[in-house]
Amino acid sequence: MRLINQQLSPVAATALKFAPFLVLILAYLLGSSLRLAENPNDKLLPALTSIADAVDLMAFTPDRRSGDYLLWTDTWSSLKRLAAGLGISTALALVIGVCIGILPFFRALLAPFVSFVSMVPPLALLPILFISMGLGETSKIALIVIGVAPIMIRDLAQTVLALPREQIVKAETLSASSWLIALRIVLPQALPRLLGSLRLQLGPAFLFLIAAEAISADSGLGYRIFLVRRYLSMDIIFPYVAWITFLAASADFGIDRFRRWLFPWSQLEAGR
Amino acid sequence: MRLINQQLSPVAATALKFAPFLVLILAYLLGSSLRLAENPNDKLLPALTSIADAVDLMAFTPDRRSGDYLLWTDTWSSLKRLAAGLGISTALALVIGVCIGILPFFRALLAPFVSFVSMVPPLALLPILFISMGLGETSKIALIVIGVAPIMIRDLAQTVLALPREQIVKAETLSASSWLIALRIVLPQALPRLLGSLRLQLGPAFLFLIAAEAISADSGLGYRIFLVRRYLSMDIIFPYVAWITFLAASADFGIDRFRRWLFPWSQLEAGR
Amino acid sequence: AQEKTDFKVAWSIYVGWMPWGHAADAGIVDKWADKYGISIEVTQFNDYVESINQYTAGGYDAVTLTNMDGLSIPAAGGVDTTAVIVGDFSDGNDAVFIKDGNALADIAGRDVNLVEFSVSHYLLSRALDSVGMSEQDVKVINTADPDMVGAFQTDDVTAMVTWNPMVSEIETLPGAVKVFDSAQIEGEIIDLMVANTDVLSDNPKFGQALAGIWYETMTLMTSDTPEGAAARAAMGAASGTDQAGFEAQMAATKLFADPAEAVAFTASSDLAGTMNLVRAFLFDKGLLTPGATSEDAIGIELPDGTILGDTANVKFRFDTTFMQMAADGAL
Amino acid sequence: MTALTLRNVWKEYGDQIVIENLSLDIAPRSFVALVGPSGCGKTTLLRLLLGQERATRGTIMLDGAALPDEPGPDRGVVYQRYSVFPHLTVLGNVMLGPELQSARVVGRSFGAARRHLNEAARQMIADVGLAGSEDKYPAQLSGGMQQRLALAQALMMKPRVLLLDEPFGALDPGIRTDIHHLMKRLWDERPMTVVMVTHDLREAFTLGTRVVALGRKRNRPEEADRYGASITNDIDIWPPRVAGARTLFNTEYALGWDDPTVQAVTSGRPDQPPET
Amino acid sequence: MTALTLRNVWKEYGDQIVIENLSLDIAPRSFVALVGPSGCGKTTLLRLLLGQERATRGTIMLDGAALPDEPGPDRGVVYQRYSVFPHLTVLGNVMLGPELQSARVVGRSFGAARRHLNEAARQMIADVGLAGSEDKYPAQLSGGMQQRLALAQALMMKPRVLLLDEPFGALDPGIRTDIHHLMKRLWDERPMTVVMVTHDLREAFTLGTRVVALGRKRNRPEEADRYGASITNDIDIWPPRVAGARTLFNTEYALGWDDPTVQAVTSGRPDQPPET
Ligand SMILES: Nc1ncnc2c1ncn2[C@@H]1O[C@H](COP(=O)(O)OP(=O)(O)OP(=O)(O)O)[C@@H](O)[C@H]1O
Ligand SMILES: Nc1ncnc2c1ncn2[C@@H]1O[C@H](COP(=O)(O)OP(=O)(O)OP(=O)(O)O)[C@@H](O)[C@H]1O
Ligand SMILES: [Mg+2]
Ligand SMILES: [Mg+2]
Repeated sequence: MRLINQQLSPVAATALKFAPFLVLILAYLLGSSLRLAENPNDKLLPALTSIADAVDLMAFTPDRRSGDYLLWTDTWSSLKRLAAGLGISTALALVIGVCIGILPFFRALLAPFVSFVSMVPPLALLPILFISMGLGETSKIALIVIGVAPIMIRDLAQTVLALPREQIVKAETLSASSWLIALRIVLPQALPRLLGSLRLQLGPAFLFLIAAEAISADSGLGYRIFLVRRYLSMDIIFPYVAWITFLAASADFGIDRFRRWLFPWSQLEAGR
Repeated sequence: MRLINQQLSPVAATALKFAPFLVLILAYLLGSSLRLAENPNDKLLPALTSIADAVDLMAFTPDRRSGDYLLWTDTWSSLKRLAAGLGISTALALVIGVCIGILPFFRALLAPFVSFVSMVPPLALLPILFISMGLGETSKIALIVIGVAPIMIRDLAQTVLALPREQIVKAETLSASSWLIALRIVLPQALPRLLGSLRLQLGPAFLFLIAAEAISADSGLGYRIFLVRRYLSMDIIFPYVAWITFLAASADFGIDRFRRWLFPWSQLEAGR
Repeated sequence: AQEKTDFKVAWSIYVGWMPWGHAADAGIVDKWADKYGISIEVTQFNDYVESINQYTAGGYDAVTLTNMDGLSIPAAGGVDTTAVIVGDFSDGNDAVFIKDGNALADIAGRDVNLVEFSVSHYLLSRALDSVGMSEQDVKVINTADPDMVGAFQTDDVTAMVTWNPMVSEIETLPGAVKVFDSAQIEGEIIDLMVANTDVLSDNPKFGQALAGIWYETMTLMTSDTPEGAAARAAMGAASGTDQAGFEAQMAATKLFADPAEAVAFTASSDLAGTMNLVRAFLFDKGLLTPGATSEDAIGIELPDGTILGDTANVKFRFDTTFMQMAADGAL
Repeated sequence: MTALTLRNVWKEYGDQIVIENLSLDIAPRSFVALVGPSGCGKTTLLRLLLGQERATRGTIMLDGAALPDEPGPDRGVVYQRYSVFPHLTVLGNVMLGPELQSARVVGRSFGAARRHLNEAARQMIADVGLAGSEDKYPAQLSGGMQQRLALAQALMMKPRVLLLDEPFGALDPGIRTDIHHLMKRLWDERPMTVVMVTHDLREAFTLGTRVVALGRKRNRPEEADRYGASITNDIDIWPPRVAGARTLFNTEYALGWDDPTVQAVTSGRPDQPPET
Repeated sequence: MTALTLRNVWKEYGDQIVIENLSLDIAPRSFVALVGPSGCGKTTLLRLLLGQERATRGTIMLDGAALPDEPGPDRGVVYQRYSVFPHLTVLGNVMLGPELQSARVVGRSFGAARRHLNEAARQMIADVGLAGSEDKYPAQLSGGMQQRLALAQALMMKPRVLLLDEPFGALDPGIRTDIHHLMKRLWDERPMTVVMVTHDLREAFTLGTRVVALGRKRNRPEEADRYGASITNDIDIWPPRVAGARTLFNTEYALGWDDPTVQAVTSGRPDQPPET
């Protein structure tokens, strides 16, 4: 029997699914105990108990200084920035992307410029950003927008351009104006793709968030990681990384669910 | 006439295309001259002459200390890292992606794990990376691989999975074994998409490269930017950013050309 | 600049500057600002360089930095800068570590990881001087400060120069040998609060408020009372460690809690010697203004009015006025 | 009453001449089937009639007035594919035209107007045999049902001219027969002129009142770009078919699922036509 | 000599019974046309014969031996779409099978073996009427040419059974006629048994030696999942058609581009059949 036709029993499939995670955990435990045996104060691979203590400290013990539960304030700060950055990017992508996609004027004006901007490494522009926008939330949000929006705009414009020309003509024969075509034909069909492209940009957005928070902030997930990195407090960094991963995965899952729920037809199309 | 049916003359289209770039340059010149009028030593928006001087210094004057032409040594160092990182990622994506795509065993074993890994923010793992791989080239390349490979693997596995089942069955009726199906049916069809996904990952790869070089290096484009950032030497940073943008755009263009040249049929398919 | 009422101060996370954050948290900043009828916004930076860049670009009126960076970044960038408060000098906060060796001379031929062009670089240069070597004898690898501790544990790192809190972390690592530290160049690495000279001369109230804030916080944090302990614990937490860790870092810092002491230090003739070493170092690294032909390119004004370097291009000034007012209780 | 007149129409794309000096008069209420080899310019001609492209030379007139230079509600269109909107239900697709026409800003109607429209749309849906599928999305319909929907959507605008570009080309033969019946009935009942491009000659002769063949008169390869297509044949169906009137010539050739032979063969589900 | 035998075959997907107790004997060298309403399980039956799926119950035998449980070179297949490899030229597609069969590691043949194969492939390409297109990619071929290619590719393996799943369903009628001729000739010339699924009854009766109709015997909606399909009708074409022998019954019904009527209508390019 060919390997490609192999059929796994449900039990075997589940076991295989968990195997790499188990291996990872075991490797960690092994490495950790080896390093701790050598140097009980080793911070690189702390014992699970130290990690648990750190989680307890960050998530369930009020900070002595501020009385806040740090993990939650950090999460809240970061998520606000992320939501604002991604929200603005999505809105920009929607408006500019659709304009580029359907209006020849905007296409000529902006398409090359957006392509160009999407190639600029945003991290290198950070100093300028901070100086022109100040250090508050604005510049952090702006970094996310600059890093993420051009790509989303390009993607959406391409989606709109890829709509069959026949649909547009058909809409014209149904007496639609340019505005109505954008509103009732293009927009609804662009939205599911916009959500898809939003999902793809979650990773980069987190990256830019962490980079911006590393420079100036007084709370946030990236801020915390960079703060304790000086002490190599991996007992805090690991849970934070896990938590960010969880947040990113949930957002990814949530957005996809949202799309299916809001645009049931997009699922049907994909299934074809 | 509807705006969507507007037809631009070639001259108007070209003018529009260049307009935003012109506006950007003019805005820069204006801002620069305003700031320089206030403080002739201002470093944030240097005059074009200062930028030209800096370019001359970095690109065409040997460094006092080492005798190297810095821009070229930096470029060479960075490109080596980038090439190694992207090369390894591409190879991994090819092997693992194709395995996940066609072999049920690997799909069950690795698909969830790769999805999980692709959600982990790589920058947060830097300390571990440095400690396990040292501060040399390895860890910089590893950062690029960790940041880029999981996404490429996922993408490629999905491409392979999306190949019509009919093709695989047809190949079986042509007496292909699993290996031959991978070699002669799946691989050639996955390669163009792999190049496409490589193009998409150029931006993130540059990002990780810059981040890694910011942490520890003695040459490289990101190293130089972060080093001179200490002195707000925008006269060096701007040309470097422009140069990186140019390199990224050329790579993007080059890979696409390469794909068309190597896989002429993939263009035909896309054109359908 | 002209008279104004809203001021912005930037500070970054470092033991000698943590009091600024605490002063803001504890309401000391607002108290003094109100007293002078102004408002002061205090912003914390994780990234030291970025805070200086922001100040240099005009986004902030005052910033915390070291004497060397004050000369090489804002002053070299044309921003006339005055040191309002001389807060402390590094007395062991910066150190040179090596592995597999026990004397500084063993560093010869090694790669040295440090933040290039920072005070660590300066410390290395002074350290090498002290054993008759020069930078030609080692190779410098630029390494970001938050990653020093992790980097030190890798095999290919055998020598490192860094500052606190990384120094206290590295000290605890097996195999780390401290072969030189800033206590051996006492008083050369000075931590300052600097302000834009124009802003300061038009708004002396701003300088007074800064001095008032600083010395009230100093008094609080150095006191052996429960409040003092609480302040130190809070600053420790804010810098990512705890009270004990913070106090260990304080021990390696010569804090001028008493303004009179700070005035005496600033006014002493040693400062000129220190600044001469610093500008020689910067010129050697090409970090004075790009076209500089000698270390005299930028003028430095000392409290007694003497000027080192170009008198026509004075961009960096030490001024004891406000510290003196604090010492006199005139704030 | 919707006569179409083409006078010396040329269409060139850059150097390539696609349509060369074509003149044609289409009488009101006729059903013109346009046939010809692939690539000869049938779709291009339809685009000209639609106003999607402009003729390089020559004039096209609709009832004596110059053709508007953009597609509009007086000319409906159905393509082989992409004629319906995947994001709207059957009902939404059919209501779309009148909604767009009446609500120029929001593109939606509300209240009593909407109820009225809803009724009219349901009537139309029933007319094309889609009753019961009002809330389905196009992706849930078979190819044949999608083309019915496209027809319904176009007809809601009461177009004076209906342009069809191989509308049934992708359907299976059995389904095609059904939709031919529908097409004929719709043309019978509504005051419109139909121009239909087809590859299928049987279809052309079954449905059309007139079959117009397009082709290149000179077709040596080296001349292909230099000479465009024009009318190579123009056949009026005899006995003439007239909209709304029964003719002698209304036999169906294609074997559909309603054919007795078929009934015998697939006695399992005689009631249900196949779907793709 | 390639007889296929199905004995009490059931196929269930989870709770859904698709094929129920189906028995069928297919004689060597017959041409079975499989018809039936959509979704009744025609493709599923073909998959069983192919070895792509296994029957839940019952046995399938090929010349008295149990069917191998994987697709293999003794059974060729042509689908409606996706039957050819888009990344290989026409020649590459046709050579693929023998190459895979002979070079089990690299999947390519070289030297003299390759030259031989090349010749055989070109012969086969000419056989299906694709001579001259050897170096084109499938995307450059019309739908009809792609299906010819798929046939050529499958026939290179000299399969004992050829399975066709609506192979011509997506083609335009004119082109279909041509390819029917081809299909008939190929079946005439080669020692193989053909099972073809089709929606087109005309096609079934034109090509088959035997028409088998699949359908559900009970088809009230609430029972749909509980009862699978089996054979509802089984017609041997009369007068019997025999592979390799001419019969009385070889008329073509569909009007193709080679029909005289058509020639008259499109006098522009009489030599060239239309392409999609
Ligand atoms: N926008 C365009 N730009 C350039 N050439 C075009 C354009 N549209 C069509 N053509 C050319 O015009 C010729 C006629 O194309 P058209 O689509 O009208 O043919 P057709 O008769 O509809 O063919 P088919 O039967 O394949 O649909 C073709 O040679 C085509 O390449
Ligand atoms: N892999 C599968 N899993 C579950 N159900 C399936 C699967 N494949 C087919 N079916 C079901 O089996 C039934 C028969 O499907 P099949 O594709 O064989 O029909 P068909 O006769 O070929 O239809 P059509 O004429 O539309 O091609 C359908 O109800 C389908 O939903
Ligand atoms: Mg056409
Ligand atoms: Mg089927």
